[in-house]
Amino acid sequence: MRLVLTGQQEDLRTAVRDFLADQAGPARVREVLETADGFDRELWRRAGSELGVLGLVVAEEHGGAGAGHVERSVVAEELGATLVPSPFLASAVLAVDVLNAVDDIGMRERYLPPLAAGELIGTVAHGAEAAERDGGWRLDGRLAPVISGDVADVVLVHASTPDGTGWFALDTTASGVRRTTLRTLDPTRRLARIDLAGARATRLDAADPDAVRSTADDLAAVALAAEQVGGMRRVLEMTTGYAEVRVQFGRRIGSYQGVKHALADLYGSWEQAVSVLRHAAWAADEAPDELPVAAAVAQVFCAPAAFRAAADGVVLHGGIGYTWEHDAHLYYKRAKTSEVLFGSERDRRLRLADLLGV
Amino acid sequence: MRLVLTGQQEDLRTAVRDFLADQAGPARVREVLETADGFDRELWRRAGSELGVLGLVVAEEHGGAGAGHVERSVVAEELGATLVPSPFLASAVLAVDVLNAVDDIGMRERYLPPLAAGELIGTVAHGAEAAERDGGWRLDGRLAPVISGDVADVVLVHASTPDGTGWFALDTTASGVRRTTLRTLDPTRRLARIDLAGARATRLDAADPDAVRSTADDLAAVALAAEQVGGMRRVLEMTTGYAEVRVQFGRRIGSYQGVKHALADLYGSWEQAVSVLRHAAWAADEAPDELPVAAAVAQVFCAPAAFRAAADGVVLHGGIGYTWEHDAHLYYKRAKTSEVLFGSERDRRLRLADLLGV
Amino acid sequence: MVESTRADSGSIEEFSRRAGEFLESAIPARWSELEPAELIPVAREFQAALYDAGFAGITWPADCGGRGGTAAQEQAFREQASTRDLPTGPFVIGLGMCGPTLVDLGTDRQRERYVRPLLRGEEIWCQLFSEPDAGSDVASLRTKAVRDGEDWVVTGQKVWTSGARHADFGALLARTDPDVPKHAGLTMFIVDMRAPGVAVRPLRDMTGRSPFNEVHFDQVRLPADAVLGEVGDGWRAAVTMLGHERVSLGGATRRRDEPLSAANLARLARANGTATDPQVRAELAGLHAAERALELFSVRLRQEAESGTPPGARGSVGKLGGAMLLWQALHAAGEIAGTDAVAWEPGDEAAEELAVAINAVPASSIAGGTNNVQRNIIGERILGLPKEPQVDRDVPFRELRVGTQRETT
Amino acid sequence: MVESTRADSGSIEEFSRRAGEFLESAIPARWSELEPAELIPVAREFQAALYDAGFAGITWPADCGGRGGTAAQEQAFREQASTRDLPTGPFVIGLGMCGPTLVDLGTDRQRERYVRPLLRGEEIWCQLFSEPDAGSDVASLRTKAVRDGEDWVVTGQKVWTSGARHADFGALLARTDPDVPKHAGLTMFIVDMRAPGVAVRPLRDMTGRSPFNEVHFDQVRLPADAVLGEVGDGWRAAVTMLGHERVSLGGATRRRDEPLSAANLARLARANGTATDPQVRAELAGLHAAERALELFSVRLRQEAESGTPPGARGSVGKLGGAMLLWQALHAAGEIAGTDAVAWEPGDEAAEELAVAINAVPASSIAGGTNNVQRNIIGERILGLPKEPQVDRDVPFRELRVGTQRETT
Repeated sequence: MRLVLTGQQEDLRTAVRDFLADQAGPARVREVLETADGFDRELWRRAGSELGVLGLVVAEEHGGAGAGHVERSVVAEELGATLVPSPFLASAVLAVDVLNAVDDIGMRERYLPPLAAGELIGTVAHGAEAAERDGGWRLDGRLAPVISGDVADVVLVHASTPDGTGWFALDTTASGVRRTTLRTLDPTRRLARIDLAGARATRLDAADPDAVRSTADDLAAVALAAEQVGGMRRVLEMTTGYAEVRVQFGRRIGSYQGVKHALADLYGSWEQAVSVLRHAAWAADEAPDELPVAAAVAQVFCAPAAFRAAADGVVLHGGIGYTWEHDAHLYYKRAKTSEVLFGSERDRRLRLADLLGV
Repeated sequence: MRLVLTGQQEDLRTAVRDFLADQAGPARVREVLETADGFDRELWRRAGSELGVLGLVVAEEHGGAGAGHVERSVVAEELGATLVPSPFLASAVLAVDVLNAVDDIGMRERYLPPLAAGELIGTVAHGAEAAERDGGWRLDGRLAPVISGDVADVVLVHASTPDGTGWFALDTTASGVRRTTLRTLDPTRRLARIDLAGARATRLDAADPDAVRSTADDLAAVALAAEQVGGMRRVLEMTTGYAEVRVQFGRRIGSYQGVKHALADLYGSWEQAVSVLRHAAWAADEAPDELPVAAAVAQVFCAPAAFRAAADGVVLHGGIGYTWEHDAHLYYKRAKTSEVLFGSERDRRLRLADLLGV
Repeated sequence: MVESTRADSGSIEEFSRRAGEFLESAIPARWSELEPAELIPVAREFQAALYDAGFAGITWPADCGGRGGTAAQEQAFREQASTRDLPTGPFVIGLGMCGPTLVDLGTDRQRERYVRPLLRGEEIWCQLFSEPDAGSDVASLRTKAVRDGEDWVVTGQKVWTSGARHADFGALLARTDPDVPKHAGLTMFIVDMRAPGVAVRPLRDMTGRSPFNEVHFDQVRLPADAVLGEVGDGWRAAVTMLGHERVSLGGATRRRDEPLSAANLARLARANGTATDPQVRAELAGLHAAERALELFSVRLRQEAESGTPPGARGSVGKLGGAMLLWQALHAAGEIAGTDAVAWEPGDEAAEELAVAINAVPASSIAGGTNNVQRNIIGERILGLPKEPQVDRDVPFRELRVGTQRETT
Repeated sequence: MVESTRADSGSIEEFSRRAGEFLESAIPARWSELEPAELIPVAREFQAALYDAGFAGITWPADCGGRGGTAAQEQAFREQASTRDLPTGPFVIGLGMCGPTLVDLGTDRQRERYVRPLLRGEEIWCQLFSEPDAGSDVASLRTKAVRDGEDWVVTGQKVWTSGARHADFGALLARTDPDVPKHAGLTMFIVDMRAPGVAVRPLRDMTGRSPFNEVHFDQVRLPADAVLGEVGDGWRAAVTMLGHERVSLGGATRRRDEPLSAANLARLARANGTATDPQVRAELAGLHAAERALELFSVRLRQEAESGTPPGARGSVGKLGGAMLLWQALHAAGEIAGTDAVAWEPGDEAAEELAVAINAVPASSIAGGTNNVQRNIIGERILGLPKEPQVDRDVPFRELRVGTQRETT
């Protein structure tokens, strides 16, 4: 296994980091949050076209970079570190992964190029019922919460059908589709409810739809772990920096063991989180058999670690960390959201136990 | 509810403390551990006759003090603080409580006076099968671990019978009784296995044998919590004392937040443990309806808190705390044993959940 | 006002019964639905009635407007009050902190001028200690009060001031001498919050609400008799006041309908079907036990106080325990509510309240002394552990580095 | 010895293959069943064969008995060794700590005299640093070495010395000048453990075993050339040696059959029927993830080292993480084993081993630097946080309070 980044991968990180620092610094993030869409569409298109990071796991023949999950996790880490709001997790992770996993070359050719280019926004949802009527497939049901469901152009829906489950592509402008932007704890990640009442959808060719879901879930777990690791890193930097300059009782607060030891624990936890992330991303690219366990380990470890880090980050800043103006709370809200978004702690642990056979 | 001790109860504590300090100091405890019985029979008899603490919850008509569970918990606290080995939990708690709870006046008259006087040692066990044959009740099965089962004269056995469960008094010298002293983590508390092969026993009159068990379990939980609280207090005193005199890097180690904050957390945890204990003991005496929840809360709170305290006690002492000669390890072993003796953490929590209706 | 409803006569049981009757009749209907601005007049009216009936300032000395009653009466009233929600929020700081300090340290004239209006809710008070660069280390504050003839001129900034928007007066801690060590150069003042040069700005916290304010002082002129206590003795006054704060924070019991209480989370679990999951049930039981331990500790402390053992620094145990309990509850909330805790329908007020509670969890570990400050208090004042080496105790304030300045002042 | 089995030729793959073949044939059968005293001669024989075959001191310089090989060869050998249990326990301290320090700081004569016998297992080494009053603060040690003509005379007591009973030599840190600050007055010596005045006493730990010793020095006479490094430069020598210790502690991966490993606890759960309990399953999964995170961190550190980033102080993360992992495992063990963890039949070896492991848990949080020491290292050396105020740095040792003395010396 390989747990260190190559020079090229480090270069990618630098490129993404510079791009985000230049185009989407903290002040810009605050601005964007107040807009109707909650993200910067222009930046999104440039991420697809100029930077080329939306199609890292898309084959070159479909307009992607033909790179791997290690590369994508580098990008997700930087997004988790900066909390730049975008439909990356929905579109460049969930939707792309489902399209890669189904057996439908036509749909791949149709959707992957615009997704990779940032011209189309995709997402994935579960829980609808599909039936054939009026000359095609129709979907009914309530999907919630759907990540970036408020801005997605296409939703890939894992639905029950009369003959097992299936995957469907749903155009969000179709009739019978009603979307409601939900109120969220995390202002940097939009979630929506989508109500379907006989909405027309196209069925994707998939020999084993549940296996597609399972693979996509594992890959999403890796990408989410990357965001979590990035957030931990930024919280660590931010809080360490503050502990170095903030003086109370005549000493810099980082000299107090109460602060120093909390930061040391956070550092140790981050180092281990990086390690499980690298392993899971490596497995996604090089050892698919190891992916399910590796992805489950990554989420069992990273989800609570990231929240613990973000919570300590707020508290170690003291009063200033509790203000709206300081960024500490954004990491707190993101980390708590990510901790439950794909299931609770007991879900994560029992899934890992299933995979380990314990 | 009353959560503070009366002057009389404080006097009892002082008397017990003085007696133990005088007769069973740390050096004497070490000596006694090496003896065959693992406890001081002479001290035990004096605790019954002179000090009168073995029959605190035994009615005066049966040779007891006719006091209450608050008083008994004061004694258990001091035993937990000093780790003086004795069959107190088995004899003055488990056996006495079962005899108090059954409906058998004759057996109470027979057993309570010698138990209260320290002339007879009792204990309680579960899991045998009872059947009537050869003109009486016969017990079969394996009982383990039985607290002080190696030295008990009489075992009160909760056994299954052809018509539900029942309580039986078993003379440990009877034929068909084989006892094996188990190896234990905690050298200050003896546990035994008792194998029964058609051992003759006397059935106790009990209208609702399971209710007897339930009440005895609750009262044992309170007594164990008292031991745990006493152990926490002693660990706190010992470790605080060490932190005040031990110098490293030119400073007393108690001045480092790494040590100071751990001790502050231990103190806070002990204060709360005392509070749940006092409430449970009060409920045992004054509000039997509240006892089951109060006893369950006491164990859910105190069992892990006592182990955490004992473990921190070892670690905060550094190298010296890890030696056999230092007493810190005795509290660690007792606390870990007490943490599992009456069930695991999940057992405790689910029992409380049942009682709360959640 | 009928004399027979007055508090200062009869047995404790009688007192308690009268308190209960008074509260039953006097608490305004549906007050909790009022907007903050509408609440103030309603609250003032209630507080005046409370005072006139003899249930405000029960143990305060009669010579400055209090009732001169007993601790047992106070306790009896609190027990009656604890089962009800009272609209006394605006007066909490005045009654809990500023008032007792005025009683302790005020001149006769100050006590006469301020205590009775404070008790009657006619004048609202706030506390002006914390500054951006003086959080845990309050004594390093930099707001300065400079003598000008008989007057004092105040310049600087305070922060985390609750209730400043509606306050009539504030208890201000300012530096009057930067040439002596930090604790020695402070003085406490009574400041009229409507004086020229006082500006109050709401401070938005991480929940998105603004329960706190920044208060800016730009050349604010105070008369000589605004000094509370002695010039240069402000630290002692502040310690007196903060002691009152810790007691009131530590003693607070949590409302059972709080979003993060075990009872409420159990309701949520029953509603969403997770209540049968053994891990959820175990977590709820653990949370209940932790809540109960803290409640019982608080009861025990009160009972000990009644029998003559004052709580002292042990209030810090309650404060710290309460903060830690919230982290435990937050974990349970995530396990039970799942995505409902982080995404909800517009207009779902219960979900909104849960979210605000989740976002407010860190406040308990910070405000009123961080958890680490509480641990220092417990370690040093209760356990008697040695203090850290004190590097700034004997240095003139002028030469100290404070806050997040990169250079010395 | 056949030349073709020597290590110093051929490709890495070839080297690795030969190492594997050698180990396959040379590891003595059933050695782990031997009593400690019987083990020593067997271990010596194996170590000599290992050296002669070219697999001991692979990267050590050839001029003092090493093989002058590459890091890649060392790594290849370690990988081969990691899948087997080797009887090299008695040499761990010599090979891991004393030897590298001899190579770094020894005179030509010392390197010639000591390194080869050390590598061949002919002479066993121990480390003599810690004292009862100098634990975390090793530099406050009081064992003194006083000049007497050309010789040195050593008096004092060391503690926590592993392997002292079988050791031939020890690396001793002693105070040679009490009139300078504590770090400046130390010197490292090579001491013959069989010299008159050296007394080794087993130290019983809380598991009931005696893997450590106290070593008493009563007027032990050392020759001038016993000094390792320079007189007064002992602290630097000790730091060098402790650096080697942390690397070897941090890098250790846990055996999968350890009583407290997730794999073993899962076996136990299957055997006693708790494996179907969702809380047990969740706990085992959490433990597995924590173990895995630490293992993968260790692999990543090694891979980074191979590509040129030395681990530095990050070894402390592994040390601290390993200690915390054991507390987590201990909780799981209690939940799974229940009363079997605390009471067992005489002769039940698996239960006995579990109990010893439970009792040994605190050791990882204490030995080789406590958890708090590791946190200080991480905070200061990795994160660059400021140190505590140092109160004893410039004070002559003679005037310091150290250990648990109530008065100054």
